[in-house]
Amino acid sequence: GGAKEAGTSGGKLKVALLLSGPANDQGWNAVAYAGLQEAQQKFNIETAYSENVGIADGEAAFRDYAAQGYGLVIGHGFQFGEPAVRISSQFPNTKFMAIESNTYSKNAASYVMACEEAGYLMGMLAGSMSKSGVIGIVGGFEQPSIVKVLEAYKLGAKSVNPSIKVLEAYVSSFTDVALGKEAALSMADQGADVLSHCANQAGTGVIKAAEERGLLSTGDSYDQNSIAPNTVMASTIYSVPALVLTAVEKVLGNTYEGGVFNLGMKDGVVDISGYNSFEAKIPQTVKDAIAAKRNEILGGSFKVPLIETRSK
Amino acid sequence: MPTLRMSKIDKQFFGKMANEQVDFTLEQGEIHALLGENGAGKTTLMNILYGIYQADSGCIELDGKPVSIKSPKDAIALQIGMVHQHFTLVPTLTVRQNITLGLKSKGYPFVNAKELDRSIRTLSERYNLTVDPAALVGSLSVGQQQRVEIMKVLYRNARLIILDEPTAVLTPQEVESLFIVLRRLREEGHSVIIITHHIDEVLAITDRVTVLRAARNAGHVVTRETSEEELSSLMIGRKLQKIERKPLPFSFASKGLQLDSIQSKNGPLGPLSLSIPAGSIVGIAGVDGNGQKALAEVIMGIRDIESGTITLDGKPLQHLSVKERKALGIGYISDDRLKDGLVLDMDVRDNFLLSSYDKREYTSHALIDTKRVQQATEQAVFLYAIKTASLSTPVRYLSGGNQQKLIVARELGDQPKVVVACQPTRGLDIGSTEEVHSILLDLRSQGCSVLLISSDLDEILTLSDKIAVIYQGTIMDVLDHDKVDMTHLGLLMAGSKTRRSV
Amino acid sequence: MELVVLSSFLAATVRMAAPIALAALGETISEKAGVSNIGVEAIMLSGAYFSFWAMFQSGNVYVAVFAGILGGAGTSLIHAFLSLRCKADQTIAGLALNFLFLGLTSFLFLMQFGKTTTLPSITVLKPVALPLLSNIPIIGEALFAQDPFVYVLYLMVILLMVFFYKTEWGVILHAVGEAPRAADTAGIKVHAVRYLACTANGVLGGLGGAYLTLVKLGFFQENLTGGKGYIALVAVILGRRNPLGVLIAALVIGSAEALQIRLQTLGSTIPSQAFSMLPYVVTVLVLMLSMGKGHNPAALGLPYERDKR
Amino acid sequence: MAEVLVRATPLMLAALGVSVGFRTGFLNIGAEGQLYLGAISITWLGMTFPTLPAPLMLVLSLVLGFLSGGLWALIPGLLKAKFGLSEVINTIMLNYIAINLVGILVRTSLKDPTYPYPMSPMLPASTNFLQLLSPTRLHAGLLLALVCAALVYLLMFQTTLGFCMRAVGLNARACQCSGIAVSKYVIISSLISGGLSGLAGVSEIAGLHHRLIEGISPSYGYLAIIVSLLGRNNPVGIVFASLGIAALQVGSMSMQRSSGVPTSIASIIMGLVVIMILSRKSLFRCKEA
Ligand SMILES: Nc1ncnc2c1ncn2[C@@H]1O[C@H](COP(=O)(O)OP(=O)(O)OP(=O)(O)O)[C@@H](O)[C@H]1O
Ligand SMILES: Nc1ncnc2c1ncn2[C@@H]1O[C@H](COP(=O)(O)OP(=O)(O)OP(=O)(O)O)[C@@H](O)[C@H]1O
Ligand SMILES: [Mg+2]
Ligand SMILES: [Mg+2]
Repeated sequence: GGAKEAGTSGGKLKVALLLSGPANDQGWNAVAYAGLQEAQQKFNIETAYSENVGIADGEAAFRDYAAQGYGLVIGHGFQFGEPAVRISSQFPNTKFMAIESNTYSKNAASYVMACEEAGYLMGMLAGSMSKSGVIGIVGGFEQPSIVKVLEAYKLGAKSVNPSIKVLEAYVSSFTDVALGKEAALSMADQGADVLSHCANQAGTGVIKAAEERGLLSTGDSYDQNSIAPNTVMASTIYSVPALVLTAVEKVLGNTYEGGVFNLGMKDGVVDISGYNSFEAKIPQTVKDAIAAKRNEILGGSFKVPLIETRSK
Repeated sequence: MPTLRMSKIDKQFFGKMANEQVDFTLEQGEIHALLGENGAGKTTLMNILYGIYQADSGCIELDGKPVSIKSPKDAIALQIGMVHQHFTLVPTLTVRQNITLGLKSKGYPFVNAKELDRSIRTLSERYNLTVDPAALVGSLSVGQQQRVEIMKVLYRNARLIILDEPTAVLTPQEVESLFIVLRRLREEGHSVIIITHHIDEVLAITDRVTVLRAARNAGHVVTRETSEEELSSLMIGRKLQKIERKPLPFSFASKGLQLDSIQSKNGPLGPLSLSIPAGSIVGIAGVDGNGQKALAEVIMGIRDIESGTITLDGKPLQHLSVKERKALGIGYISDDRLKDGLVLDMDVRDNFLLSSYDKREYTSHALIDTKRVQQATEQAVFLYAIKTASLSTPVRYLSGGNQQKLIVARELGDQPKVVVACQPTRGLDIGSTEEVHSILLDLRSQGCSVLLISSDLDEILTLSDKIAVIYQGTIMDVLDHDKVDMTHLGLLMAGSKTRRSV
Repeated sequence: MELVVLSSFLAATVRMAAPIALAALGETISEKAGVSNIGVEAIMLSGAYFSFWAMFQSGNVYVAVFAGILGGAGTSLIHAFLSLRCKADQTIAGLALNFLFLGLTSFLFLMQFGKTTTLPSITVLKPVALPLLSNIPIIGEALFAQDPFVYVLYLMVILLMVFFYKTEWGVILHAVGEAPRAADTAGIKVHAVRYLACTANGVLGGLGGAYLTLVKLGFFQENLTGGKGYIALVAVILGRRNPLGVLIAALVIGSAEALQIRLQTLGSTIPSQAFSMLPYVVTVLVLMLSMGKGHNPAALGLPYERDKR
Repeated sequence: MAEVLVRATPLMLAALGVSVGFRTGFLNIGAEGQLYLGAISITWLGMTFPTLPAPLMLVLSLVLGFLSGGLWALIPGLLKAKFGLSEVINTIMLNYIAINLVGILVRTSLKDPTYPYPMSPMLPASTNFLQLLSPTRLHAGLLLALVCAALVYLLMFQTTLGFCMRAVGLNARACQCSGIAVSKYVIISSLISGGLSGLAGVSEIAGLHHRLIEGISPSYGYLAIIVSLLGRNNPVGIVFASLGIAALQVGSMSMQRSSGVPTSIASIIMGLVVIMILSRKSLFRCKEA
């Protein structure tokens, strides 16, 4: 049990973040961590976070933070949805949030990012830039939040080049960089000349492989151009900061409520990065097509299909 | 000035004195016997000399100079060599590799096998110790391994040689040739300490004798001036009775154990037939390594057979498991107590239980009746005079002789119908040997069939009703106790069937 | 085209196998001496972290390799100290090290490089094609157009074969692992030999770890070995503690890994886990096919105490 | 505090299993995999027969969990007993295979069809263990573990079966000579060893997660080896060792939450404490000798 009294301490809102991996994983968790930092600066709140919180520990972590008087506890990943809901009834004064889940209660909400929207655009970019007609993408685990990106990527690529061949592999790891790299290399061996990923740490191996072979690549989660400036053309951007900011704002304004919220490009949560050094190397027509599609998505006239199980 | 003087040596283990104020001196060029009952502290004293143990107090002088021996390496540097009671060989290495282990020979670190083999052969010819340098030590019989141990010491130019019960595992012929080696060494100026439980050997080869009893000095005599009686009373504090094997006045109805054309599976035995009637002891005489152990293992079911039958009272045994055979009342004393007989890290009680764990008297509904086991063990320890700190002492810490007595107590204590005894008194002191012998004779008079395998020919001749000679896995002949002609026996053991006079 | 695929498959096999083989060779030496260290994972992590750190600071490959070796050896010596001096259970000591170094390397990395979203990275070693050898069709490219570490691996296998089977040192190592008492009574310093063997284990394991950062990835990340240390243990047993055998075992495991990735990219809707478990299934199958009792050193994992009987 | 007990539960069960194996000379590094097999079995049971009454469900889930963990361990057990294959390799390999198997199952036959995520549906309430100290997560799995500890103690030290298993672990050759069928006991031991780890998996699902999902075991199987050896392969020792290790883990995690130290500290402390115990224990032993 513990203090049921929660919310603010000394007037300051306390926000905690649970991460399933390390905070410096160059991907999924890193952006969430960055979001927390940003919220802290912007709102004058107190923050804390836990790394490497496994399924077995999720509930204990939620409980711990709630009992310590945290007003908002965020679980960054679908697996946190269940425990958040379970704990939420015991701590009615604390708000809970799970990202990419689909369960909710009175004071626990689920925020889902429409990552597929950015994935689709990356597919268009990769498909347009491929000379060989073969591109590849490496996924981390085969789970909906990843599958939806890969599927959209395939659709995006096909939309610009219907005959393109998209190689895909799930390495069953977000951390095995070597495996990610090897998967990318094997795609390169099969003729792929643009290599993409949606695999956190393991994905950095994909970028490194592309760099080593002198191929092109796209990044994921944040602008990954800095990893390999001459290789990464553009990256998907999942603006967890925006998500966190939204939630914190709602808690402060006492408007936080349970439910499943889908946030995408038009909410400023999902986007793609700029082209950095590739600005000049990518044909204007390609950039225009992508920008046009992005506008359609923003305007709601095009909806990227949400496919959460792997298709052939 | 003696070449070695150990004075006032104290050593205790777990609060129990193994050596207490022990003095020991050795003259240059003598063969010196160290005698004592099992557990008297002989091995401990020698291990201190060889640097395996450190004495709690006392000092060691070599040629008048005090020395500190912190490890076997120090001992080897001081030209001390030791052949241990339990071999210290690497079974997965060859004879050559064992003999030259850790030495820097020509071409070091690379091994020049040919050169080493040659020098080993030279040495083995000089002392008449035949070994095959390329053989794997693990595949050798115990006797052959002993030879390797001695070669190891000689190869290192030891001038002070300790032999801890070297004859326990040798055949009479081998003992004889070992003695030739020892005399040769003495002539060359080496000094030898030999531990043995055979008083006849002491009288035959040594110059002086030191006796230990219960961790202390018990006497010091010159061999020429002593007698068997004096030595045995110094050792065990009483006179030894000579065991007599009397013919039984009656015969038994039971047929006993029969082996018929046994052929062991890809092994050294067969075809072999042998009968051990109830109420008799059949001794197996033979040169070590002729399938004696295989014979024992085949009877026990530890080794598989290809063909043939084994029957007890007419009932076939060959398809039964080891456990079923033991349940029928077959007791087994293996010649390798450390590997085959005991679980060293279990205590005395558990080891006693090892072959009777499922007997009804010790169990109820799969649960062990701890009290009964405790009682039975206590009784056995008392009856067989096993020296142990407590029943919950791991048997690892018992002296070799006491370990053996524990096995005897376990295997023979429960009125067996058949006893397969492999080297049952190996390493036992004279007192205990006498006890085991009388136990075997008692069993015989109760109608037990006893198969006695021993490299100690005297033991076989004293105890056996019939003596079967084994050679290369087959029985050459079976001789009656009172019709044994030693020359003939020797010839049979060497594989010759030519009959001379009977 | 077909041949190119085969050749690149072989090359990937060698790349996958190299770190495992290096660490497994080290563990082989250690186990031959009777010390079983299941902390290979810790040794590799330490080698990976310290070589990366040194490379980042100095930019000099030799310094980096040296640092990796030191890191690995240091780790292994902790294990040696615990198991030889303290007579601790070698399995627990190894497992404890795995936990310790998983945390320690990640902690040091965090302290050193802070929490950044930019990845601190170094340039990786480039493959060097050996003249002539690399021109052999198919295997030339795969085996002899590799990075220097792979050549070190080949060299180590040859050296260890000579060391184990042609020198007195090999006999000593064998004796110490098989019958330490026999070795001791023959005047060999059992503990000294074991410490040396553990050091060698650390050196090779450290190299295996350094391979991951200096050759394969060019950066460090928490838990970057991801279980390779355990796989190295498997290669040791599968290879029967024979250097050539260990190399072959590592190659078999490596090829299964390279194969499963290639199978996945062919595209099918079978869950990817079905492919991911391929290397492990292959290992079990290979073990079953290569049946026959593998002989463990008799004193493996047992502390040696001279005055214990 | 309750959280310590929650965490100690699977550690205790798996470590008991590990200890039974170790005592018999069956070096079971595969508790992790066997735990997952137990978890799979109760999930399958709950999904296939959702209407069974709770008492029956309890009995069936324990039996099935024990059997599936046990059979998983029996594979390396048989391979060792019959063909002398290294159980160390095989159990490690089976860990990876089991983890992947869970991955496949939660995406295929055990997947919740109404839910895109790779997890099984919520299991019927009849599979749930009793909650002990609501609102804490403490559940009857702890009692199960304690009962198992007592049973293992009885088994190993009071029964002939346990006697034979211990003897086989210490000197197989002597056992063979004494008529103890070595391979039989290795096989039995692997079955019991895996079975107890399987129960750990059942307990995690029935007591905590109530559905199958990847990653329910944060290395419990490997930690169990440490627990078992620290507890000197003795059930009483294991109970205390598992509480100690669990306290260490829970403590360092909540330390992270309250004072913000990185999690890596948890595994550093974990490693250091074990190393310190190892070196202290030996100092103590040196004095004793
Ligand atoms: N390392 C040890 N640890 C504990 N006790 C020991 C150790 N070595 C010897 N002892 C004990 O010291 C005593 C003397 O043993 P030792 O081996 O010297 O006897 P021994 O005279 O050689 O007997 P045996 O004729 O049976 O070989 C025994 O009680 C034995 O149990
Ligand atoms: N399975 C086997 N296959 C081939 N040869 C064997 C086998 N078992 C034993 N031998 C060999 O047959 C001979 C007899 O072996 P065994 O060990 O039974 O003799 P032993 O006289 O009892 O030896 P010891 O009395 O010294 O123990 C030995 O030279 C041994 O190496
Ligand atoms: Mg002795
Ligand atoms: Mg014999």
